[in-house]
Amino acid sequence: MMKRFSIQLFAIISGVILVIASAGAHLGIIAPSLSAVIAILIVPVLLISVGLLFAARLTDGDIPFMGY
Amino acid sequence: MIQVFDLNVEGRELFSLSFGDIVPYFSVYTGALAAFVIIFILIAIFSLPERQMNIAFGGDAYYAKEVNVPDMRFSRFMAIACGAATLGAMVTGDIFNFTLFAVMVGITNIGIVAASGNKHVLNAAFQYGIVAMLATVPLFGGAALILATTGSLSIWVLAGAGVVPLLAKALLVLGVMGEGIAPLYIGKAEIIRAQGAPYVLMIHFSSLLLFLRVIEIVLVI
Amino acid sequence: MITPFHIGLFAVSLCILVTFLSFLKEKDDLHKLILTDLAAIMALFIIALVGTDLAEALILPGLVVGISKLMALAEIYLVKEGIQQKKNSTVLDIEVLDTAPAILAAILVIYGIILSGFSGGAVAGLGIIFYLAFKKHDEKFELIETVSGYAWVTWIAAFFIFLIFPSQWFLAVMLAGGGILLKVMAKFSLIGTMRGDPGV
Amino acid sequence: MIEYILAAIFAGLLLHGIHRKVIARVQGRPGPPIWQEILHTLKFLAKETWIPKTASQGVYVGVVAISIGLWVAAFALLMAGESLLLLFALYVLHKIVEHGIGLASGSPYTKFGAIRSVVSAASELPLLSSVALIYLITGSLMLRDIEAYQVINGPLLLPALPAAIALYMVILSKIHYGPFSIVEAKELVSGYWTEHFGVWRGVMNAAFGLKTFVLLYAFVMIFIGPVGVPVALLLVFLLMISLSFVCAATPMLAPYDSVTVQTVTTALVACYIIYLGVFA
Repeated sequence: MMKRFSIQLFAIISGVILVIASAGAHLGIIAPSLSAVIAILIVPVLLISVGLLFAARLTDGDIPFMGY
Repeated sequence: MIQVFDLNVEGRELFSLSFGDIVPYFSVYTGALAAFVIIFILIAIFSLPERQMNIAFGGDAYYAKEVNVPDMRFSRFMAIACGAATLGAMVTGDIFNFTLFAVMVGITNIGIVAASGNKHVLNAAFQYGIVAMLATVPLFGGAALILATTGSLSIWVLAGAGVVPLLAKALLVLGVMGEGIAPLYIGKAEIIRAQGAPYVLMIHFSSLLLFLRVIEIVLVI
Repeated sequence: MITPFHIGLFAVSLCILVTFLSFLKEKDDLHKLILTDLAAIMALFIIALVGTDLAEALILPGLVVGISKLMALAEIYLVKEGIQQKKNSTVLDIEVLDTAPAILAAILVIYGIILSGFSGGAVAGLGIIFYLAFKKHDEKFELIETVSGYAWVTWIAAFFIFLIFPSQWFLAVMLAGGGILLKVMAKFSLIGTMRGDPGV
Repeated sequence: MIEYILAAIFAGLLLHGIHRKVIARVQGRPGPPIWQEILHTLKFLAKETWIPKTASQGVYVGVVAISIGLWVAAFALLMAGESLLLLFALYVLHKIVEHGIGLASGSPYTKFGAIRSVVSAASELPLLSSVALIYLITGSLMLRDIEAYQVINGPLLLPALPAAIALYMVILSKIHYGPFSIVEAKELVSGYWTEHFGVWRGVMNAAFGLKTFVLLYAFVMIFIGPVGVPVALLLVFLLMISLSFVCAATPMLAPYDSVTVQTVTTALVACYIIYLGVFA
């Protein structure tokens, strides 16, 4: 059960991690390659959770299984 | 002496472990491939198989095929084994080990579809298996030719020396294409009737990754 | 310069050509299956031609994967063609077969354990073949497989001891000897169970 | 990193919109506005989202995540000037994404799309031959080395013209509404992504926008050389328009014709490579 709250949490955490990673790479704190790896792993999480957040108005954050 | 990573083919060295002259190594290239394989092994472990929709001929009716649990378990085991064999092929630094892993991928590919009781699928798997069996000849032949002409099978040692005959490289590529099922999909698409997305997907996945690794090997040695 | 290697390579290429041509001609699935074994053997021939210690070490894994693939294919062929008829097994019914095997088997197994190692396993295995082949009883494949698996693990563990703690070589030798004894025995005893049980 | 990725997704989606607009204008239709694909993506994100009961859940969701991860990786690789071989690998792995999306849902339409995607595996081979040709000319597969080579010796476009044509074919075979896009032909509804809707569709739209941008930008990087970002973006734009003209003017090929054309291209480039290797 993915409720709206946990989706918000996912979206915010992944967004913050990504921003920190990019900022760190720009400031020279984090190696650019590490920043790239973080981006590869976290961007899907961010996009999917942001998308689900958009859609949460309709389903209250649930991903129900529907079918035949 | 030229090293693998002086060749500017596959990126920086991430890791290498020396066992005598056989050196398993991760470059950016093989490391990325190995990481991808691990992701797919996880998907094969945790994902439930799809339930295929079938259309009843002569009407509008359709139904979902039932998933037989013991068969599903067998397919899953084989898919995981296939992933492990692919991972081995990505990591190994020895050409003969690579060919062995390729053959293992071939065996597990047959295993994945063998669990399906469907006659068409079994027929396709059988024909595919025969091609895969024949492909061991160019695979082992290529490795043996490399051993005979250079006296070594280590990618690390052979890298950049340019002593491997073109014939051996061609045989390796031919063998991998025979072991991978993907080219045969075109002729034998019935294999898609077998149960389960993660498992049949694994067949395709392993053959593509073997192909990617053999290109790296052929460019490096 | 023509070396023996080149002559051999030429001969093998000729054989491979024959094998592949035979595939073009052959239409029957069973015949194709048998021909694939020929192809796999040809692959091993090319490796064998190299004729070094390394090549010798490569033949065994090559053979193993070849055979396992052949077995998988054969299994698929059986299912595909529906060849799984039930047949009652018949065993010779003579008085001496009931009494002698147990004694012979006991002697052989004890002698095998004394010998230990590979040859000991062979002798003890022979004893178990006698027992299983002539005594009517249920097959216990699972038991044999389990024993065989543990034996293999012991063997591998012994090698690790050799590599990591060379000072404990005696323990490793004993473990490896015991492991290989059990392993060979289990493998041999499988032959004794081959008497055409239903489903084969 | 993230700001570049989002900008690239935006640019890629805009390129898709321009693509549709140009096709429409060539065919004498008004066409959608050029930001249509961006709106499309946002619209899909706000739609109701669920997972079909017949689907293999892990694959169904995982493959969407993999598709975006894959092209983010390709984008990061372009920025770092890493190996061209790895870009080729990621491009080939995109085939897994198509195949996985097609197989995941259990629907026959997507399954046909997946099988067609495998049939058109021949579309990867032109890229391999162009990679080989570039390696032969520059002696390195690192994108930064290729750029350095072009700074000294001028753009690779002319010396490696067959490779450029092959890569152009590769991009053409991945673009929507193209002559080779048999995997999403309309007789299969939407091809392999018929059953992905809502958020999944939106995220995949974003991934495919990123894919278009990465492929076009890679073309400019490999064959024109380092020209600075504004000029490179202009060249990407021009390249996209030329692709749109091709897409507008050609009908979609039948699956086997499509595979034949791609295989013949590969064979021609391979012949050129052998010619270079032997005579040059």
